[in-house]
Amino acid sequence: MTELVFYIFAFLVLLSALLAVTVSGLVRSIFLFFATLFSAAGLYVFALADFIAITQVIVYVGGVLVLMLFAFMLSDKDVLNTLQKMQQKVFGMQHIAALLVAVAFLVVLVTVITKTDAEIPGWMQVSPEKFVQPEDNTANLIGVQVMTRYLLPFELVSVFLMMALVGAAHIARKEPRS
Amino acid sequence: MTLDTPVVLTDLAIAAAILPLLSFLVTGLFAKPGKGAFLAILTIAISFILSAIVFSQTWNRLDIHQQYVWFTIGNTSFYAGILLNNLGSLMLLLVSGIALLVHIYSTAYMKGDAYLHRYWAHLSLFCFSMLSMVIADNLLLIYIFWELVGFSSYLLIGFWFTRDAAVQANKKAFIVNRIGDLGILSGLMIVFTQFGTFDLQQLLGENGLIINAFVQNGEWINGVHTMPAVWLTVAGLGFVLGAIAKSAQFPLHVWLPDAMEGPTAVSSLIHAATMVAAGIFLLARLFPLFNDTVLLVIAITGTLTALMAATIALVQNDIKKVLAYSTISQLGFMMLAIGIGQYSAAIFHLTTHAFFKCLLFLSAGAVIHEMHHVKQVAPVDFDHQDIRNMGGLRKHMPVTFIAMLVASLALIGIPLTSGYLSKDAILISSFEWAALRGSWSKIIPVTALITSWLTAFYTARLFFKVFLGKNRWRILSPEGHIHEAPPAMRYPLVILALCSTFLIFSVNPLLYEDAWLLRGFPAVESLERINIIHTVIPALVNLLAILIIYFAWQQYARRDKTIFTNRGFFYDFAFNKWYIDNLYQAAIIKRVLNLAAFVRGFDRVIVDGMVHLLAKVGQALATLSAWLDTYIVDGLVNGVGILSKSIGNFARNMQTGKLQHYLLITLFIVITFFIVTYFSLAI
Amino acid sequence: MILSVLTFLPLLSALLIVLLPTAWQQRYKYITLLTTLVQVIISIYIYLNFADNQAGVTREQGFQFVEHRSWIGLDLGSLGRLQIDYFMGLDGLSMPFMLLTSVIMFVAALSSWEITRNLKGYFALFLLLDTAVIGVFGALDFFLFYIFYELMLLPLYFLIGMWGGVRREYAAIKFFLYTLFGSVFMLLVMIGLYFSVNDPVTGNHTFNILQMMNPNNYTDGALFSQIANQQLFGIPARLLAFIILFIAFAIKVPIVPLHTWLPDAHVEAPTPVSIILAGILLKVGGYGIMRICFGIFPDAAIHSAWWLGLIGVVSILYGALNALAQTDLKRLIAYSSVSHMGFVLLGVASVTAEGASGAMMQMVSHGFLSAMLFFLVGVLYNRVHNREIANFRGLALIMPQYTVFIMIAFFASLGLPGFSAFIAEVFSLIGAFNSQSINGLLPRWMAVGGSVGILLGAAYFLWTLQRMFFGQTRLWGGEEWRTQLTDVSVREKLALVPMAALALVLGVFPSLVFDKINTSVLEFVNHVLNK
Amino acid sequence: MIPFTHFMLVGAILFCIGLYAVLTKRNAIQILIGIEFMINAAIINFVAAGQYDKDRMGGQLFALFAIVMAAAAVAVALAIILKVYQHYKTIDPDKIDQLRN
Repeated sequence: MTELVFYIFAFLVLLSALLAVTVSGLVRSIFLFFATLFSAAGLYVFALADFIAITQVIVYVGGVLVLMLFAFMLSDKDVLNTLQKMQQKVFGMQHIAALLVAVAFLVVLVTVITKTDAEIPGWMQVSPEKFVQPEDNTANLIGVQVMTRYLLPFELVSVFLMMALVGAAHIARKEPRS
Repeated sequence: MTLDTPVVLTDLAIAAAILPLLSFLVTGLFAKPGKGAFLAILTIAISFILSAIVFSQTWNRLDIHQQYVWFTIGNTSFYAGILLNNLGSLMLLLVSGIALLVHIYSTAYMKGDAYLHRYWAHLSLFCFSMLSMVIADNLLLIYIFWELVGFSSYLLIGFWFTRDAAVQANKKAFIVNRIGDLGILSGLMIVFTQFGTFDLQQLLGENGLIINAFVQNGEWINGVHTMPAVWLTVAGLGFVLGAIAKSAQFPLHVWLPDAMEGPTAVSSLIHAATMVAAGIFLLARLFPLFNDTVLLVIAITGTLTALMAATIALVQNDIKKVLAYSTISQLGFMMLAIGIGQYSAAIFHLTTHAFFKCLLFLSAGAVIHEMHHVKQVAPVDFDHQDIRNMGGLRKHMPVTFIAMLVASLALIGIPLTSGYLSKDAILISSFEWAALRGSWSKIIPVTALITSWLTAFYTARLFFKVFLGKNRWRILSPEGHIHEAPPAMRYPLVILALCSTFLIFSVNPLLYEDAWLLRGFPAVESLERINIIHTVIPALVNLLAILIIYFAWQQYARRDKTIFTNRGFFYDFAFNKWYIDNLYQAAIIKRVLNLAAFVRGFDRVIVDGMVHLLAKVGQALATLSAWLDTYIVDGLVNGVGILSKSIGNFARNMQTGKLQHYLLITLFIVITFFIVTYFSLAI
Repeated sequence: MILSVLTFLPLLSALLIVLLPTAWQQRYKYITLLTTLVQVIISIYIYLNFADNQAGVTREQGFQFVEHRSWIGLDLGSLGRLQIDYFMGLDGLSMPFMLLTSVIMFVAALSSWEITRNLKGYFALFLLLDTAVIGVFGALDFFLFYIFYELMLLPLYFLIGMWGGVRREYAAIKFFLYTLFGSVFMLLVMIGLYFSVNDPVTGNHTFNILQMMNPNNYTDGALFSQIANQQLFGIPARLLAFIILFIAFAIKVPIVPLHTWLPDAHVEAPTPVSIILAGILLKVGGYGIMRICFGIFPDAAIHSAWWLGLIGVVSILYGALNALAQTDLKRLIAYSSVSHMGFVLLGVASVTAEGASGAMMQMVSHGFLSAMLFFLVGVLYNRVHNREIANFRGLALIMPQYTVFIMIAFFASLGLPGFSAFIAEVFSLIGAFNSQSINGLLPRWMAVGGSVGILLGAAYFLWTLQRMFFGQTRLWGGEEWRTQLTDVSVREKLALVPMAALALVLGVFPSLVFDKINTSVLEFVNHVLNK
Repeated sequence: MIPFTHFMLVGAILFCIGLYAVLTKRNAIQILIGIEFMINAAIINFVAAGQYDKDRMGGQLFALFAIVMAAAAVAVALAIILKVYQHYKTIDPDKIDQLRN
């Protein structure tokens, strides 16, 4: 029964992603994007990564999406209009080429994935006891690891995040009219 | 060295002919405007003296023939030379004599003209051409000078070149004469082909080639060459055509009346006395060449022309036109004389006619001269040559009046004048000629007879209208005064008047056969003398002529109104010159011009069109082959180039500066790489 | 040697002009004038030293001022030796043209004063043309002849195409294509002849024109051998070759219906080029017909004489009628050229001494007269840049001397006795008429028909004279023209007087020409008639 | 338990959808969305693989880092997009081709 829910989520991810790239209208595509991220968070739960799923919802849905919406909703009206009016050509040469490349890429990936199916990496099978179990407290585990093994990357990411946000704010700052 | 040695005589004759050329060259090249009279008169005077000497030494003596090689073509040499026989030396004297008088007359008549030097030069050129023609010893030379005479006449008719009528007239004269020249040229070609020479003496002399040639079985044989006999006739007709054109005979007479646009002195010299006589002269020269057919043609042409011109002269009002038509008519008489084989009579009439017609014209010139002065002071413009505007000039111009009287009587052919002698010679001969032939041939002498009466009438009309009756010009120009002509004009009139009497031609004023001139030429066709004709005809002619003159005097001198109306078919027909000009205009000139226009169009559209079509076809073929070359032949070559170029383009197009392109291509390569690796691994 | 000097002197001058700096371009015309003057002097020397008792035409011994050197002697192994000679010489048929060319070139140089653009190119091409024309008349080797013949085209094309009138490109290309069309086929015949003829001395094939005239020099069974009588496309090969060569030269003459390049070329060409075209180029055609066509293929010439005569008569009448209808003075004169050159053909086709002499005389005479006529048109055109007959009237009043010259030219052209054209036309016609009796080639009516051309000639010239020169002065351009239309200048007189004088002198003393050419003409006639 | 392969398949498809969006979209924001899809596809794989490593929790942690950095990237990207718009008055990357020529 739980598997069925996974496939529903998987289906939702793919459907909303597809719609997000095909629908016209930026706002709609952003909300479909949100649906995709939300569904993906559901998928994480089935990978026993509840903390990541929460983070996904908070950072992406709560952060990125809002940032996106706010980014142009707070901008000039004509920016919005321009963004809204963007029309897509459906049957351009480039679309077909892109579609072909995307499909070919998918075929490549699927081929690779199905090939590796038979022999899952050895380290996955070495010790099933080291697998994360549904009853484990992943937040605890992550917290321990962040504070110990991944402390430096964590700090770096923090600094990086701050730099990025400050930089973004700086770039987006309106030029003083001179 | 005496004067009668042939060499001296020919030299003198050459000098007589060349001197005017000298005058022409000097005057033409160097003379200042208005000058040249002295030299021209001097040269023509010397020419006249030399001619007189030559004439006195050659008349009725052996022919003198002197020639030099002119040029050689193939094995034939062409000579230039002089033939002095009775005909030649007579003409030489006649031409130079009359020319001298006209020259003198011109000094007064042309006085004040701005282009006088041109006049003298052209007049000298004419004298040179005419004098040379009459003494030339071969047909080629005669032809050359014949054309030059036409050319100088062209120049002189168009002397007042600013007048449209004058330049129309001289063009017409030259072109009509050219038609005749074609005839002569054809004759020349035939004679040369048959006999291989142009030399008159070889051809026509005693035992000449022409005389020895004969016609047998329709072939014309001269011992060396043969030719179908029809060419003999054609040759004769060719020369006749030339004579017809030059002597203004029907149907080529149209140029002469128009030629009256030239100065009157010129008209008198060229278009009355000498040049138009050239045709008669030529026929007389070539008389032995003509066969019966040709002679009949000549006779008929002459008669027809005489009648036609006389009828037209009846109704013309321009004093010079009347005289012009009378000239045509008289030339017709001369042609008639030649046609009936009496070329001696023709030459006789030519000589007498030269004097009295010249006199008529010069008198008319004097009248026109005075009338022109009258016109200049007149308040209204009028035609000073129109006889309807003249009248009563007898009292004002007595000398001219008498001169004109003599000339008119000579023209009519009243006894004691020269015209009586020569005209009787022709009339009587024609009756005698007709007597030998069928009854139809009587038409010719009878027509001639009628014509001579018509002559009497129009001459009388002209004379009375000009000199008698009322002074009609007074009405037009109350201020005008008419004087006697100046001396330079008067004396030539007097001399010519004397020459128009019987005195210098015959001791017997009534019998033409006693004329010395007539006896200078052999009678070619001896006619049986019918005595009764010799008395009846002159009597008949003169009696009736006098009656006609009286009638004309009644009509034109005594009252102002005549019984004649300017209406009716015959009047219109004559007044419009038998509609011949109109006919030519419609039937020939227009046709030729239309043909020319058509040919021009043909040339443009068809001939050039063909060329353009060819060019178009060539162009199309070239385009086709260029296409083939570009796409098929070069295609192979270019294929390689195009390939590399398109690869280059392809590579170049990748560098679009568009991120998505780059990405796409990158992925494309990644995938390709993967596939290749995958399959190579799979294998 | 003197012939080579005469031929290549202009080439040297052309080189000189090319090398001189452009800053000196005002002196180019003096160089050209001097060159042509030297040429005239040399030509007069040649004329005076020309022995008139030597026939030439078929035998090398009869030629004078001969230069015969081996030029291209390539050994082709089994094919024998390629024998191309530098073979120049003069006989009665070519000598008059030398003199004519020199005089006309001199006159053309004098009238080149009107050229103002690109003087270097113009005078270089002009002198190149000079060399080519002289070379054509002197060459006795077919190959050499052909080279000079083609060399004429090039400068003419540029001279018309670059210095011409409004439609000059059209005219130039038309002229070029027309002439090239003829000469390309001529090349084929020339090569065919080369392979048919053997030099009896060396045994090689040869381009020697004189040896081509001798039927004994043909290889047995060769294409153009008279004895073998080969056929090409069902036509006797010799007849075909004759026709081809005839067309090539006839285009130059030109004959109807291959004449349409002439009016266009003349109208568009600058005056000096018109003079050269009419004065010399047309004669190249006539000369070629006599020397090459009749000389090498006398049998075919006899065979087609009737047609040639007919073409001549048609050209005479057609040209004259066309001239009558023209409204442009230059076009009128161009068509009169067609008419006058018809007499040449008629005279040559008669194959009589009179006819051939008349034709020669006509070419010389027409050379001077047409040059004079075109020069005169040029004088008028330079003044007001207009040539429409209808636009002028009464010119005699404002340009009396010009009128005198034009009257001389017109009357001389229409065959007034005393001028050369008269003698020429009369003897062409007499020859044509005589032909029936002597050799039975031409019927008599042709001569009579041709003589009508003289009448039409009088008509169109006199009509023009009347319309343009007589009457009260009325000009299309009004007062402005009246001031521009000045009478002839001294330089123009310098060019006109010699031509008028020559036409007159030759008319009065035709023996000046006839004596020099007579032996050759007789030899020519006998050769063609195979006597 | 959901097989690892199924996660990977979902990730692969999502990645290709994102790829397609990146390649075709004329709108920079949509391209950004495409990039986010691809990042998410990667995160799905990280997370799926992370359940086999309880000791270090590498998969989940790197997923966490990726999410954070993606957020930072979006922030910067949006800022750049706005700036570009101000400059060029368009956000079509095809028209912003000053690199070309």
